[in-house]
Amino acid sequence: MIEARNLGKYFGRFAALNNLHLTVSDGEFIALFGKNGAGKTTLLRILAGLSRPSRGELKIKPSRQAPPGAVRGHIGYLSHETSLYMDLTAVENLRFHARLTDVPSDDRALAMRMQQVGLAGRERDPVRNFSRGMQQRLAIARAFLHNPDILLLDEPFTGLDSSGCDFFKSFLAAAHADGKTCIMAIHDTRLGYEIAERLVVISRGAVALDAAKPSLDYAQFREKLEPLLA
Amino acid sequence: MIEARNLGKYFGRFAALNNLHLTVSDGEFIALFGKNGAGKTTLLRILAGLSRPSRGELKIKPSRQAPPGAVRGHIGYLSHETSLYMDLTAVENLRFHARLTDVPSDDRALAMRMQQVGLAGRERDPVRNFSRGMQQRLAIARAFLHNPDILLLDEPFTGLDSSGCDFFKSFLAAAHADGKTCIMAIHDTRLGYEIAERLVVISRGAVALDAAKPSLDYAQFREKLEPLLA
Amino acid sequence: MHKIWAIFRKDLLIEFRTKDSLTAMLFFGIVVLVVFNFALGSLHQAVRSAVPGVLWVAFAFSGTLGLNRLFAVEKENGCLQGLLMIPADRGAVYLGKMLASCFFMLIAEAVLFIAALVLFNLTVRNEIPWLMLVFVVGTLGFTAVGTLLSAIAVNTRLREVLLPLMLFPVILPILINAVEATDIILNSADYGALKLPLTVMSAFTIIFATISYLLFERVLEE
Amino acid sequence: MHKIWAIFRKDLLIEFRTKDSLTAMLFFGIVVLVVFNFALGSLHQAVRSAVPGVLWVAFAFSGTLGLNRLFAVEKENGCLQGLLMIPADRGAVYLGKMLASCFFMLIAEAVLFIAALVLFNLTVRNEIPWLMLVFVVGTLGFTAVGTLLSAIAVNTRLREVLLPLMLFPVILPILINAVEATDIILNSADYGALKLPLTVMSAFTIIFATISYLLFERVLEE
Amino acid sequence: MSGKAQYRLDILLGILLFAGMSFALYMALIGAPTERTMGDLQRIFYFHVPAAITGLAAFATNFVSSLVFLLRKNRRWDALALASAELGILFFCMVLVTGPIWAKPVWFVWWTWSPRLTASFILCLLYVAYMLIRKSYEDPERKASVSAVFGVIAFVDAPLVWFSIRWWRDIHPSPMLETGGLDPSMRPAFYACLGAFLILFLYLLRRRFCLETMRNKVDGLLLRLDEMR
Ligand code: HEM
Ligand SMILES: Nc1ncnc2c1ncn2[C@@H]1O[C@H](COP(=O)(O)OP(=O)(O)OP(=O)(O)O)[C@@H](O)[C@H]1O
Ligand SMILES: Nc1ncnc2c1ncn2[C@@H]1O[C@H](COP(=O)(O)OP(=O)(O)OP(=O)(O)O)[C@@H](O)[C@H]1O
Ligand SMILES: [Mg+2]
Ligand SMILES: [Mg+2]
Repeated sequence: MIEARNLGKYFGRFAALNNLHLTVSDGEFIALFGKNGAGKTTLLRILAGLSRPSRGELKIKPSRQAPPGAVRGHIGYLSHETSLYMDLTAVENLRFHARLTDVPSDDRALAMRMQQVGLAGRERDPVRNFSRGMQQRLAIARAFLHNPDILLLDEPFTGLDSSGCDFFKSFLAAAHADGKTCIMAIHDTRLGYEIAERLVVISRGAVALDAAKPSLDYAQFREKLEPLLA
Repeated sequence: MIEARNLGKYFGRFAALNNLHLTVSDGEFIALFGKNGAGKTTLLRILAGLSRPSRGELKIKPSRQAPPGAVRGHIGYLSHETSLYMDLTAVENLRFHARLTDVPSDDRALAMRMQQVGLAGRERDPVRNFSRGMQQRLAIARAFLHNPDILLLDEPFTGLDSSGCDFFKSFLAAAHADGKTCIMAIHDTRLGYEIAERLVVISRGAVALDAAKPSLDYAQFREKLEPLLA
Repeated sequence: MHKIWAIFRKDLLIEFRTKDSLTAMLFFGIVVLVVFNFALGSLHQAVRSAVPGVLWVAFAFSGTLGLNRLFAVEKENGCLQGLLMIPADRGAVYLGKMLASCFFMLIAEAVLFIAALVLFNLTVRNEIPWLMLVFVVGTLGFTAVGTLLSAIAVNTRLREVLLPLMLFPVILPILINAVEATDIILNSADYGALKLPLTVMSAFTIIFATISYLLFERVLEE
Repeated sequence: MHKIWAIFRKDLLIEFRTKDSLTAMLFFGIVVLVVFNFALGSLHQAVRSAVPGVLWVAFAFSGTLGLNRLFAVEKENGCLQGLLMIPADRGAVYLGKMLASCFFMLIAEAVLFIAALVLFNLTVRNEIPWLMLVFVVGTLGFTAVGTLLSAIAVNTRLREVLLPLMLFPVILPILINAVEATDIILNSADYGALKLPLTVMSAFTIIFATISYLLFERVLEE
Repeated sequence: MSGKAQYRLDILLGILLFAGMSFALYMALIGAPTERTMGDLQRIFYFHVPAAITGLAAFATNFVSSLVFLLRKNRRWDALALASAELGILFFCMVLVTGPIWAKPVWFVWWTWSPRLTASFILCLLYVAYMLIRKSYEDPERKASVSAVFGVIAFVDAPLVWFSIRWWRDIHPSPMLETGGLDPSMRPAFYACLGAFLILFLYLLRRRFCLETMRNKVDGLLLRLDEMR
């Protein structure tokens, strides 16, 4: 369960988040919408524990029982940046992350991951030579290698081609079916509506709309969304 | 007019482009599709004159008469990277680029540009503090500040929110109506089909499909595209 | 424990691929040595007494460069943020990074020391184990606090300037004692006198390492 | 012409914001001076004759750092690629960058020179215009070829190492003559003897600048 | 403390400071006997040494408040740390100015790299670095915790300044206060000056601390204003 109460994040005098409330139960799939600069990334970074809120309270309880402090191992965060070492090969990047998160790091397991994100055959290429979409694919493999309970996704479809998108959609569906919690910032309204089951719109650092999908059909949602994005 | 004949680009033994032919007349609007790693970015970089083809021939004639060597001033290239100086403010970045391309660099003209891309009021913020979408907006303003004849666009919609997308679509439509040549790499099939008038698919570094939009409806196009992206 | 090891191995691997830090460290270190050699070339009797100082200046220089590099690598694609999310004490990141920088620095020191032997026409034999001891303790102290300060510096705009600006004053007690100890070994061979500088160095190293280990987490959170 | 100026002003503005390069240049330069001061502290008579060499080593060090910085800025977001697309001779980029690095280096040199006066207990008065002449010519030569080589280095993985590795050997003729000229000014005051080193320096500078200007375009294309 | 009590305390401290300073000046410049070999030059002593001691006290204050900040996370301690670091630099600058003025006629050089002098210089540098860190972080929370970490580390170096003098031979004289070498006739003037410097330190510390907390308050209020809009 994630419970954020009264979150505020200030950069100097600029409030990127402002009195934000959000409660997420286990297994929910949330799409975060909001215009550029609304505060989505800031929120996700705080949820990931990478940034400390200037104000307010944040509680995260993973579904499985975890020793205190190991909460981090239950969170997977895919950010704007890929977190990949450019001078290591693809498989070396994965192996490193596997070691750090205590999951099998043998070649076979990693080759399977590479295969899964459609990079089979490029295992031994340094990441520096990858095209943008290939880097994003690898970043996805890395971020969720350790099978986390909570998936934080910041515009995960960036740079993916259509087969990549298809793969990733099915990946998310599987994760959701598996009872994982997903929070995903996304700009593509249609896609976000299609995938998620709860729709949250951030505007000026606060939650401006928070609705379950069944309560709104797509046309209604667009209508409500429009003024919030203008 | 752009004429690329038999282009090849090799990185070591890896062929990113391989025998690629492409002729573009003035005023055409081309959408480049292709899976991750197909060679779209490599092609655009060569067209922009930033990378030299390993093989083949490339001729670019701008529509207006230009002194030789000034061809570059007629090309605008929006790449994966933003080409923005992180430590300068938004307006300083624009002013610098305006000076280099001999367009008016007074505050009023630049403020208008900022307004156009929806960044009014953030003129004096250093780019480092911008969110991803805001950086992309500024990158767009910068890349086409000098009103080029040929627009090369590499996934230009990345990170834009829906109002940003709308703005940019109308920007492209206006440019097209104005007789500019546009070549745009894009993954969103529907969006690319909607905007462009000629559809080119790159596969393994060569043109695998090259069709005018009127000759194919969307369903047909998807059908043809599918095997090329798999 | 194996996480510390994983971080260390990763840095080694990157270095093996790019040869970046080590070349930089050696280059600047050797420049310092050569320049001194030029400057002191004509004054033979003075050389031997200047060597310890020169040596440690070269070490400190190249060490600072190495530390900067080792954290710059983490900054490139937001890799540090990936590291911060691992399910372990963040102290493991500290220890891994410290181990790596210590390792690089010791390699650089070995090469620089040999270069100094050649350049300044010195011969050593029995002194070697003592020198190794001093080098290791000094390097541990240097990297113990250096790793923490790099982590502070890497998050600022002034990154590459701030590190030496913070590190050199802080590290001075260790550096001075290291020079003193090296001087004793090379020039007086009165190993009994080593006790004081070695004790001071070790004390500082332990204090710095403890403080840094405890405070590392504080420095990285945003 | 105004494009050169625009590039120059942009670099100045960034520097004004971050104070990055100049602080780094001054810091490393002063470290070199202080270290020498330590090493030479006890040998008073020798100091004055060593000063020109020490001074130019400090200049070269800090200049290399400055050049590295000035091109690292362009690399961050692919800014260099933006610069390469401007509708003008790419030589303008070369000249703008060269002007900027020359400017930073001259400022650093002025400060370092004053620091050297204090540290080495020197006094100068009539020598100043002559020194300025030598500094300016030497710096022009240094940056003329340095800018080209930075542009080469910035596209490689070994960036920060490659630059000094290429630059120092190439720049040696200018450096040696600059030291010579400075030595004449500070220690013999026989201004007639200045002609030879100054001529050599100017000749090298002109040759380097011409070649670099012409080759710059080739270096930047991939 | 209420605002009024604060104000009274300030006034009281101000008066105390004025009286103390006047007395100390009188004692140092007129009251104390003239030294035999150095003459009036020796009177620098009454400024040089108290400034050094007060500076160290300021750095110690910085250390303690940094430590408490790390434990308690209360921004007031950060303000205190900042105030004391600035004052420490100020007082050490006094040492670094009076020292050379004294050194030129006595040792015939402005500066040498003796351990004591080097250590004083380095200590000053450490806190300049501390200020630089504060300048290069924008986020106030991070600024506070990072600089507190550095404050702790910096003070680990401070003992070196005091003890360096015992470990190496030094041109700089031993602290005669500890060895009891100070002539009894000079003691009253010395203690008067030391007292005056300490009061000055406390006074400035209070003012700077208040200024900083007020700044924090104003920032908070401005934020609230923004929120209400
Ligand atoms: C923590 C820093 C310092 C402390 C605690 C300190 C303390 C003292 C004390 C206690 C004395 C009186 C000793 C005596 O008269 O026998 C003294 C004298 C003196 N100090 Fe310092 N000092 C410090 C830094 C400096 C610095 C930076 C200089 C700079 C040059 C300096 C220059 C002198 C000189 C010239 C004398 C007089 C020496 C003499 O009597 O021959 N001191 N200092
Ligand atoms: N380090 C920073 N310093 C100052 N302001 C910042 C900083 N980081 C973010 N901001 C500001 O906070 C606001 C929110 O940024 P954030 O990155 O969370 O937006 P976002 O919703 O992710 O936008 P996008 O859709 O463009 O990615 C923006 O206005 C941005 O300018
Ligand atoms: N500098 C390089 N060195 C080696 N290989 C490279 C280099 N740059 C690109 N490549 C390879 O060339 C191929 C084409 O890359 P390119 O960036 O053109 O793909 P793309 O079509 O733009 O893909 P995406 O949709 O992911 O952006 C990729 O397989 C990539 O690995
Ligand atoms: Mg974002
Ligand atoms: Mg691409």
